[in-house]
Parts: sequence; C-alpha cells; structure tokens
Amino acid sequence: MTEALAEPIAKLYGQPLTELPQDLYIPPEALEVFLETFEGPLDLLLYLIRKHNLDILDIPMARLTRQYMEYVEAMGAAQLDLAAEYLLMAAWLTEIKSRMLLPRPEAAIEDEEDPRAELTRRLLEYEQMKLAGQRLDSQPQAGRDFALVEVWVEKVVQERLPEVAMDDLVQAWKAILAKAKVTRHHKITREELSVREHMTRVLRFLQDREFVPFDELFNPEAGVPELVVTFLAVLELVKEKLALVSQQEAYAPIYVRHNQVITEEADA
Amino acid sequence: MRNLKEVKLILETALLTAGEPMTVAELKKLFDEDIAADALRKVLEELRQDWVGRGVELTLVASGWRFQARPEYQKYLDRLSPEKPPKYSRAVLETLAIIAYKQPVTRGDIEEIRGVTVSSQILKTLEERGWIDVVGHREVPGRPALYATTKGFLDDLNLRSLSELPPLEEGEKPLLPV
Amino acid sequence: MRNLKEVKLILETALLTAGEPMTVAELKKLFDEDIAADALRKVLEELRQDWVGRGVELTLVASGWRFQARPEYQKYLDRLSPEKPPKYSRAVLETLAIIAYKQPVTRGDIEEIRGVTVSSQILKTLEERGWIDVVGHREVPGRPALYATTKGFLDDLNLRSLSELPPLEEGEKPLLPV
Repeated sequence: MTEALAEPIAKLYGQPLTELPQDLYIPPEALEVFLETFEGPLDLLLYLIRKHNLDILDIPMARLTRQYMEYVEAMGAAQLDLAAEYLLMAAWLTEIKSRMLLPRPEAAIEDEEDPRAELTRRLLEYEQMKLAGQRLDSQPQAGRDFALVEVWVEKVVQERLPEVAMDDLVQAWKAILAKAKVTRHHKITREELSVREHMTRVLRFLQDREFVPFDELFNPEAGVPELVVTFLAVLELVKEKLALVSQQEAYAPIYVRHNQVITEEADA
Repeated sequence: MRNLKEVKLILETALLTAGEPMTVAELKKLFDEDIAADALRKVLEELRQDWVGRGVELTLVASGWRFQARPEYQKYLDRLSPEKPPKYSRAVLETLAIIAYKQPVTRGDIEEIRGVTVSSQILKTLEERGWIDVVGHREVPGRPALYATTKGFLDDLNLRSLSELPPLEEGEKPLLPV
Repeated sequence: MRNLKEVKLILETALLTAGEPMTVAELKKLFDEDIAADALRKVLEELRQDWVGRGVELTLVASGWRFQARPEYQKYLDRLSPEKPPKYSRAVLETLAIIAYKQPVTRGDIEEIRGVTVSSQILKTLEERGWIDVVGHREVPGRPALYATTKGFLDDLNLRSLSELPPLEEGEKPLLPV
C-alpha cells in the first residue's frame, strides 16, 4: 500500500491528488481525502516517518495543535472521534518533544527511558499489523482465488421410520395406568402374555379356514408348557367369544373355527 | 489451439466447482478462444467416459451438464448425516402398548383403556408400519376388528416372542397417588 | 475387509459431495466396519496423489480434508461469474490481522493498536463472513467481548492452523534516527 501512495491517491475537486503532506499539517481543502487515505494518526505518522524520513522532533507542534483544534470544530460531530484521535496524537508528540528538549542531569538520563520509546513501540506494533493485514489479503482466498468443489448429491427423501424401544412401550403403559388412576386390578404377567400371544396365533391360524381340527393347533414338539398355553389360549378365545369349538358327538373330532356369523360366510 | 487435455481439465474443474448444471453455451465462456459447441460436446463425452466406474458421474440433465453422486453411493453418504429418527406420538405408543399386552383387542377395548377415542390414523400408522394387523372380528354388533401385533413387530423390537416384553405389574409403584 | 479401491472411491465421492472439509473421524463414519484412522489417512494420501496434475486438488485445511480447485484455474472460472467477493477495506484487514495475530482481543485492544476507534460495522463484516467470533468476555468493567478467528477463516485462507499464518514483519528501516 505504501507504494500505491506514489500514484494519484484520490480526486479532489476533479483534480488528481498526488501530493501527500510532508508533515502532520493537513491542507484544509484536502481534509476529507486525507481522512480517507489514512487509517488514523498512527498511520499518518508512520507514513511520514517512512516516506519522508521525518524526525518527529522536527514537527512544529504548536501550529499543528492549533490547526487540529480548528478541524475539530469544523468537522462537528461527524468525524469527531477521528479528530480527537489526531488531537491526542499531537498532544502526545508535544509531550515527547518537551521532555526531549528539557535538560536533565546525566544520572537521570541513564535511568529514564527515552520518551520516544513508547511511541516507537506503538508505531512498530501498528506497522506489523498493517503489513500483516496486507499479507492476509494477498493470501489465496476461497471463493476469490480458488473455487471449492461442489458436486451435486440427490437428496433422496428416504423416510425414516420412528424407532420404538421396549422401554417406550413400558413408559406408554405406565402413562395409561397413571391416567386411568387404576381402580380395577389388571395383572399382566409373563404367563398371561404368552396366553394372549397364542390367542393371536390361533386366530391367525383360523383366519383363512372354515374348520380347523383341534389337534392341528398344537405342535407336540414344542413342549408341555407350550401345549398348555395353547390350550389356555383356545379356552380364552372361547370365553371371549372369539372362537367356537364344536364336536358332533362324543369322541368325534373337535373342530375350532372363527366365531363368524354364517351370513358373512355365505356372502364370501 | 489449446490442447485437448487442457480443455478437458478446465471443463472438469469448472463442472466440479459449479454447484449447478452448466450448458455447453456457458461452458464455452471458459475459453477465450472460440471452441465449437460440437467439439466441446465431444470432450464432455470423453470426460463422461473417464468418470465411469467412479462414485461420481457426469450426466446431462435438463438444464445442462453436471457431476453428481451415483445413487449406489447414497447409502454411504447417508451415514455422514444421521438425522434423528422421528418419534411416535404418545397416543401411538400407548395404542401399541395396549395391543401388544392385551391382544387381540378391538378399537373399543383400546379406547376403554386409554379413556379417549382412538383415531383411525393411529391404527393406520401402526398397520402401515407392519406392526399390527387384524386377526379377526369380535362377534358383537358392528363386528369390530381385532388387532394383534405381528411377527414384524417382534423382529423390529428384537424380541423372540411377546413373553419377552417386560412384565407389567401394576401397583408396584403407583405413578399417581391412588 | 473392504478392498482398498472401494474405500478410495467412497472417500472420493464423500469428499467431492461434502461441500465442506471433513475430518478423518467424520470420514470413518462412511464405513460400517471399523477402519483405523491411520489406514484412512494412507488412503487419503493416495487419493491426493491421484489428483496431482488435475484442476482440482485434495488438501488438508483446519477443519479437515477437502477438494478445491487449483488457483491456476481461477482465471477460467472467473469468466463464468464476473462477480468477485468484496474487497475489504484497510480498516477491516488491519482489524482482522490484529484479531488473527493477537487473539483473543477486545475491541479496546484493537483500538489501542490501530490508534483509532473500531466501528461495529468492521467487526460485523468479519463476523458475517464467519471469520471471527466472540469466544468469551474479559472480566473487567463492561465485560468486553473477546474476539478470535474461526476455523472457517483458516479454511478460507487454505491454512491448517494459526501457526501457518505468514510471519509478522516490520518495515525495513528503523523508525527512529539512530
């Protein structure tokens, strides 16, 4: 950016402005351009020192301060902050200058820091950051200096089905009970559940057939408990009037069927 | 004339970074010299061939050429952004619990236990999921359907039989002061 | 064990379609079997080699691996869309540099270094770009926000970590007459 300042930096009243100040004095007609060109008093000071080898001690502080005061008034509220920054800088420089000019005893000079040290530190730090900003800007940047790859993917709207865990069912059941403030006594145990499971199985078995021989409902290889549960299931189905059991005469085959009204069968 | 390989690399780079389909007319703008549309199409065809057998393919869709992932790779890509699975409503879960524990039951039974009406939508949801079905009808007026859980329900919940459902013994810990 | 070629194709497809950098840990999720991170890195390195000499390259940035076009191809791509991302003012760039090199910093710290007030607009510009964010507050009166750069900033500048930022430099001449 420093090199760029050698070229016309701005247009002022239609005229290219190439001349930048040789010191901290701002030509009144260039005030606006000036404020836009420099990032602030540190930037300006840095520029002057770098470009014109300006010794900060050579600056006519009294005149400068007076000028800045006038600008503060002229600019009003718009750039008040910035004007104040320039003013602060002028005051600081004046202080440094006065301390440098005051004679002091040899011993004191040894101990005391150069009054310019703090200003130098700040100028150096600012310069580092200013250069770093330029370096960052010249770093290859995504979207500006290189493009990112973006291959199209068909977003298949694959519907995800809700998942249910056993615990969800338990919780749901508990919620039902809580709501009902249970007065009746349901006791659902493993045994009863397996009976109900077999009720479902038997009903499914009966579904497509008219009459099922009783013994076909049983799987002898399943073991005694299973046989008992199946038997209980059939009894329960009969009790709940979900199935009918019939026998023509003693020792004749027993048939089980869906408790369906005959008329529907006729329709089917 | 720019060599063919370079043209292909530029086309490939442009198409991989475009993010949307590009027409041949647009792709022509990549080059300051004039390349015939037909020549470009030939290179695009070659490029398409180059990508055969990869996870991404070059295709011509209505609005132009674009690279896109092959559907076979979708299942891998899906693993990267596992959406949270949706949850069934409390009404659905309660209905399912009642059918599981008290089957076979009619809608009336469920309503009696839940104390509220059960919408057809709830039963439809569970039927479509393949978790319940109608195993018969109760022979009372209206012949209401009897619902029971299916084998698919047991499979999906990783159960071998209904008896593996946790036993529910009421009154153990009353949730509400009775 | 899945064969290496298939692993490479799946990785390539995922990275081409991801739209953002992916870590090795994320890429592992592509496979249902467990693939060691080191093994994946080896395949990624191979994949990177495969793309050498193309217009697109596989790179490792702060947030992970990604495919990006080589800067040499930008001149062609620029012909397709003449709009460029905004150029940042010196004020924005200086503020960004201070946050990048001195983080975490408060607005007051930035003002101290720049010697001028820092407008909210400057910070907002950088926040909206996703390059800086607030990482905490300094426990002093007013609890000013502490700003730091984000991973996205490193990604956009093609960097893996802050240590890859260009080193700080000073002007060549000493500031004070010696």
